[in-house]
Amino acid sequence: AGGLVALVHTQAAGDNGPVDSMISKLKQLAGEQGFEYRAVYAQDPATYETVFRTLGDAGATIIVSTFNEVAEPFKALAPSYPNTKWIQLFGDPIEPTLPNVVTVSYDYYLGCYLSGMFAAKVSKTGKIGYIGGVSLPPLNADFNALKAGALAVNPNATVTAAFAGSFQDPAKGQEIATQMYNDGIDYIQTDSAATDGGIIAAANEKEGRMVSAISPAQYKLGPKSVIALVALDFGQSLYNEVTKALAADWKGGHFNTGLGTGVIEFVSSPTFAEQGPADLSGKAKEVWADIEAAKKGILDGSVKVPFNTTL
Amino acid sequence: MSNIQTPALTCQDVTVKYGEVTALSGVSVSFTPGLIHAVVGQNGAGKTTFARVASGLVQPTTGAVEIQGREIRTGHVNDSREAGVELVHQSFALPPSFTVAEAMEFGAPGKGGIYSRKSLLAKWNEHLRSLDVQVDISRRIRDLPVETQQGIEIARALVTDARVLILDEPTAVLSPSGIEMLFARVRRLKERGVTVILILHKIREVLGIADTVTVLRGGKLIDGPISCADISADKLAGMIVGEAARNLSQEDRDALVGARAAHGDDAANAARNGLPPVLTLKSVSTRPDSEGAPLEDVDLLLRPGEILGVAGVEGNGQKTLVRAIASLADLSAGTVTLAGQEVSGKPLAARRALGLRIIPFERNVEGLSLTSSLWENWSARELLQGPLLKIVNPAKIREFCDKALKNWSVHYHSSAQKAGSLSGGNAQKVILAREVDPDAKVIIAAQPTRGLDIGATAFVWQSLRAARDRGAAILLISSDLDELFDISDRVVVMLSGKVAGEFSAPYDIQSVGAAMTGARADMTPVMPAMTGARQ
Amino acid sequence: MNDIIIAILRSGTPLIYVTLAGVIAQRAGVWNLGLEGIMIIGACATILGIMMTNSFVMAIVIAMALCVLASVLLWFVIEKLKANPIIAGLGLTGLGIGGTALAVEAIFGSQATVSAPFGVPKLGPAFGSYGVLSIFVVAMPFVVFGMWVLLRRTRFGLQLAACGEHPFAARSVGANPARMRLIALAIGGVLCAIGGAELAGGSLQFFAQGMTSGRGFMAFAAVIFGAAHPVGATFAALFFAVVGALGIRAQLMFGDKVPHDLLQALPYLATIFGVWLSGKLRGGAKAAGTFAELKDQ
Amino acid sequence: MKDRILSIIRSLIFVAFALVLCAAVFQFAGYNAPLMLGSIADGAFLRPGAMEQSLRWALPLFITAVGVGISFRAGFFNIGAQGQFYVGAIFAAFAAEWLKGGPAFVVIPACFIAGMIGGALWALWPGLLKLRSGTDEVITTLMGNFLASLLLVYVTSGPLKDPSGSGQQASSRPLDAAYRISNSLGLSPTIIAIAVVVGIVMWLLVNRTAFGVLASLAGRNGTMVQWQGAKLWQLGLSSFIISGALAGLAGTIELMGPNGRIASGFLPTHGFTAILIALVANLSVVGTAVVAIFFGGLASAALYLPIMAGLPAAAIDIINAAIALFITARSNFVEKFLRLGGRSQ
Ligand SMILES: Nc1ncnc2c1ncn2[C@@H]1O[C@H](COP(=O)(O)OP(=O)(O)OP(=O)(O)O)[C@@H](O)[C@H]1O
Ligand SMILES: Nc1ncnc2c1ncn2[C@@H]1O[C@H](COP(=O)(O)OP(=O)(O)OP(=O)(O)O)[C@@H](O)[C@H]1O
Ligand SMILES: [Mg+2]
Ligand SMILES: [Mg+2]
Repeated sequence: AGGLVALVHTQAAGDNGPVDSMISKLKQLAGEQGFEYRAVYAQDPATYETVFRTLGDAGATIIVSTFNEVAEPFKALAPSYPNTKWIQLFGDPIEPTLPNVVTVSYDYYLGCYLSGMFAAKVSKTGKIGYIGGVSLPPLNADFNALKAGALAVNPNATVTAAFAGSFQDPAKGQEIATQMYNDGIDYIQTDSAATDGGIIAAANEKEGRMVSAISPAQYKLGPKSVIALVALDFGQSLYNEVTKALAADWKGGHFNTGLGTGVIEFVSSPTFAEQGPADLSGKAKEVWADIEAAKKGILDGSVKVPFNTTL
Repeated sequence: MSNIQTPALTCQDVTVKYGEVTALSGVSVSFTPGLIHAVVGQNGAGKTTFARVASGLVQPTTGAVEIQGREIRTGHVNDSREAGVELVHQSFALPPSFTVAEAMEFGAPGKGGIYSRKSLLAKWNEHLRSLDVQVDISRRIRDLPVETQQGIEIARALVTDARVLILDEPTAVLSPSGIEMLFARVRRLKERGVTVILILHKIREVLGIADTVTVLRGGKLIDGPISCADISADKLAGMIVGEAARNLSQEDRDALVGARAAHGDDAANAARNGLPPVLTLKSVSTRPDSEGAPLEDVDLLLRPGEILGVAGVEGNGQKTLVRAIASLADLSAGTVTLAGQEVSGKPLAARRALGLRIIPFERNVEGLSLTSSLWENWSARELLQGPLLKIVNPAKIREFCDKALKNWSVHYHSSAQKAGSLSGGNAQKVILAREVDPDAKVIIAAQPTRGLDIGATAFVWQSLRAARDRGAAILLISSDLDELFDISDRVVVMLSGKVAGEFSAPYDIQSVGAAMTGARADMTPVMPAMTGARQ
Repeated sequence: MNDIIIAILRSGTPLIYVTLAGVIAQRAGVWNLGLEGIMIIGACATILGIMMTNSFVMAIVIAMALCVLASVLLWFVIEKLKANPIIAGLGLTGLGIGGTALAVEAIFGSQATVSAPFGVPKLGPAFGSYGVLSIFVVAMPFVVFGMWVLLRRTRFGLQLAACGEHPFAARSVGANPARMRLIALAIGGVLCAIGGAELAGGSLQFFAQGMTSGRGFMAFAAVIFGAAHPVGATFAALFFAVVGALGIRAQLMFGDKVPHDLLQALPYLATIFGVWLSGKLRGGAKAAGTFAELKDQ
Repeated sequence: MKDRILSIIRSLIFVAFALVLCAAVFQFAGYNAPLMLGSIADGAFLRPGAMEQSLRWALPLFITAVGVGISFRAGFFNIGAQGQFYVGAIFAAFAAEWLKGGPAFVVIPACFIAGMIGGALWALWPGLLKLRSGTDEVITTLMGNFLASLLLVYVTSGPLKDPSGSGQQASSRPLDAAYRISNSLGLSPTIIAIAVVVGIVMWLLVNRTAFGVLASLAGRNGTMVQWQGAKLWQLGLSSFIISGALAGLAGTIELMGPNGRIASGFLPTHGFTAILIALVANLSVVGTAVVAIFFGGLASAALYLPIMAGLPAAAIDIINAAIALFITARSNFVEKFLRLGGRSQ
């Protein structure tokens, strides 16, 4: 072991989800394996390359970063720093592959598809909401999948999207969610990092309002409202990839991960099952078998989920 | 004057330094209670500084102030106010957005609790009425004419039971009738036992109202308080101006001390009458706007080589007249012709290119940018005459500026200094240096000597006469009838936006005065008083 | 209808408190661009305070103390060190946002949202659907009224305005502009603390990094929009809350037909329209001319 | 001259004071303060390549800040540099997209013109609103920033979206190498030349043309220049347009230089930093250059610090903020100190 492992996260910490879990897993792994680590927040796409270059110059052994936005700098820099191992979580494969770059693709939208199906089954009104941070392509894809899932179950369902304009504005999230719930929407899929907190707070205000969030850390924010998660365990993924990269026989390439691998999962909340309104938790239990079946269908290819990044 | 009385105000060895500048040096003076005292001196002599020291606004570098025999902490306004000293500022200190009532209230002593708009109106209406200030109390300060603003300042200063009232150049902004009303007010205050200290420039005013006079020059006390009964106008002028007194022409000296100037060079008048007019206003009317009475059907003719005076009670369209000539007011009818060209629709830039020059009413707002350097202020006119992207060389401009300012004997350190740091007289000279150039064909001079000391006033007059003698035409708008009569070749009177009469020398003050008040019977009683300022 | 009123009150209240802080500073002659930073300090301190002391009163007192301290720092830098108020204000904003993040990180070892067991006291079920409103929402109209009285109906308010508009005039009646600004900023600190507390504790009960999300700047815009009048600026802030809510409504109604980015732009467009209109009503370009050169003499 | 040196020394003293203050706070919070101070110096100026990096950030900031200075001089508190910067970059990106395949000597200038027009347009409407109806420019330009960010999101995830891979990037297609004016390090003779030209032209405009003198006079007292015959709207609108065009130019440089594309939310604090620079420099062009280099260094150090000193992102914010808080301070104790006992008032 030894050396410097750096995580460059392009979303702010404090999201109770992916970023926070990556940081804590990195800390944990650093403790286990005894390397030095850095968690660097790169907010601005214009600075990614400089940050990576500085890390390369500082002799980082492993650089982990997230999302497609870092693909260009990775492609540009990896060849110049052959001794550094580059890991891109949630990214498309790089063609042609580079020997010191690993890309890991995620299919979060598949989880959203399942959430849409589930929503259409548990919703009493048939009205489903989606709140994203900013209308970016991956989020648009999530919404489209959610909608497709819901319509697959109930062609009369309505799925409404709104964007808070920020990933860090819980008060806005609460305001949007409140309007949605007042409109009769009773199930909201969140997709907005720290803004999620406000959505859950809005759901907590009346019984029967449901939210599907992203991380188990959010259960405690809404024990009676967070009914499910489209879980995205970035932290575990980071843990796995960095552990592999620390081993001797590591090679560059591309991995698909996602539904079925434990990194992305649509899960129902055990807390909700205990504390949530009885009718809803009962209903959730009742329909879960259908969701499992659909998941199988997706994995074996019999269920096709469209991927569409425009709204 | 008896010696047993404790002085109302005593300054002991007061020195004030602003950085390098010594504004007052070792001034010791004391004022007998219950009298009207005048303080005179040239621009920059330290009069305002003296007033501010007395009222606690300026902390003297050394020295002590006693009020009614009690020494007060210097540099504390509240202490001075409690001791009974109130100051009315030279450029009024009332927040422009305040209503009259608010402007009265904000300076009242004590904490004052919560008021309602009604209670405020009632309270201050009463107070203002008791002081004869006629004003709609719910109007905003910025919308009021200067006379009214001054009335409010004085009324504000009198909300406490002031024992010593200092008025810093109160007459500078007033019309003759306004001055007379002010003096009447001051005399009433004196009767009530208030000690009034008036800072004045005009000798005839000093001798007309004050019991004693104190002269400052260059921050030093020259003499005083001297009883006004014991001093002649000539002597006083000499004391104020000092060495420079010798440079004054007899004509100016007479004018300054209040003697009537000789007029009526008929030959010159006849010669002028043959020349084509350089500025003509033909039945000009303007659209009403927020900035003063609109013009109604004004005809005006200005020939090269003459000074045409415009008299009138302030607020009768003089401002609009200037703005109409400058194209800053919208004409609803009529034409303006300048140097033979009709310019009615043309912007000011085009008019200036034809030789129009303006010394505007508001020296510190319209005339100068106080926070800009002298050379920038000075060069604005010329820069605007060329294309905007013309390459200029500031070093050269500053050189020319220095030369021009020297020519006009402006006292300043460097052309990079801010215009706001000049005294009033020097500031006015900067404007003159800019506006009175060899290419000037028509010079509109609006209140050009307001607030200037006697030396500077004489200087302005000389400059305007010199420009006239060069062949320029000058439109002189002034509220000072003496000034108008002394240097104008003709005088027109404005009333309610119309030209109400035209006069030529020798002027009959009674008929000019009658034209100024016109049909307004309510103003007539003031008439005889308008000449009262003149000895 | 109730729902709409509640929603507007909730989103408008934090903004209004901070706007009032901006109003009082503006009248005293300070362009306070530090509002955002002071507000987030209030938000953070309230939540952490509740977590640590388990008492709302203690928490809000701590928040107010810290916000007043931040305001005084701004005052010191502007008034005593003669710094440019705009830059210093922006600096204070950065200090607030960074400082709260660092404090959370230092205390909890992560920047994740920190939740408090309870927030600002609510009206309670006795008030029906209005029961979810916090006491600060209820207090808001009274505070606005109080500020209006203080600024528009007392001699103190007049002197404060004089300090902003014409410091020399203020000095010449014995008011001390520096001290008045200190008082104004301190009062503003208290108001920002309440605004922050309401944002974090009014209905959310947690603190998240950067959760003020520009509300301090919107408050500043409301001050300008409302011409530094306490009631006018309050309505400007309410206007922002209303157009914000309408923007959401537009997304929910037309999101499938019109691009979301355009719909999200509606509040900003409405604001521009509002300011344009109010400028027109106030007399156009002429009235916009300020007393720029009316400096202390 | 003496005054200028004095004011630079004064700023430096207060910057040092701010840094020491931060260091003390961080030391107290358990970070390594001496390492932090060392890393700032390293990151900004000392480590190899640091000067290049500092300049890379400084030059676009300088260009925007000079523009900001122009409108501030003319008396308009135009805080819309960020929006103008974005719209400039967006216009240039559209131009590049439409002209794709054309010869570089056509495409590059066309992009620059498009970028400057974009920035100018984004300044034009607040300018018109201000000058025609007195609409407060502080609010309109602030709103303009929000609108421009939304527009950037829209174009980078809509019309200009890079379709490569699964199309999940909110950014425009990378520019062809032929159209780039620098590599990704962001410093090239072209960019330096542009900055120098802008610097010289703007310096001339401000200090050596009638426009420069009159615009700043108008900024301080519009009434007075009006009485001198100036058309205020002409001066005002030109300053809005110039400042917008310069911000747009900076946006174009970022697009065609270091970034090679525009991405949603890129350089989100560019405009505010530029305003800061302009104000700290007291709106002088030469001063802006000096201060921009200082802030460029700071930007460069801010990217270096978290890596070398292990400081969290929040700490970087705090350092920047503390510097902003104190950099314009002008307490006269500094002068007193410098004059060593000489009396000053
Ligand atoms: N705040 C200041 N800073 C620097 N110098 C000043 C200041 N105020 C006044 N001075 C200078 O002090 C001197 C006296 O000024 P003061 O205003 O007292 O003159 P004054 O007699 O009232 O003149 P005026 O007749 O023009 O009103 C002048 O040289 C003036 O320039
Ligand atoms: N410090 C200040 N900063 C900015 N503008 C100010 C300030 N003080 C006053 N104003 C301006 O003064 C104007 C009048 O304000 P004021 O509070 O007197 O309004 P009002 O209508 O008289 O209020 P009210 O009905 O409460 O008496 C406002 O429109 C505002 O533009
Ligand atoms: Mg004076
Ligand atoms: Mg009022």
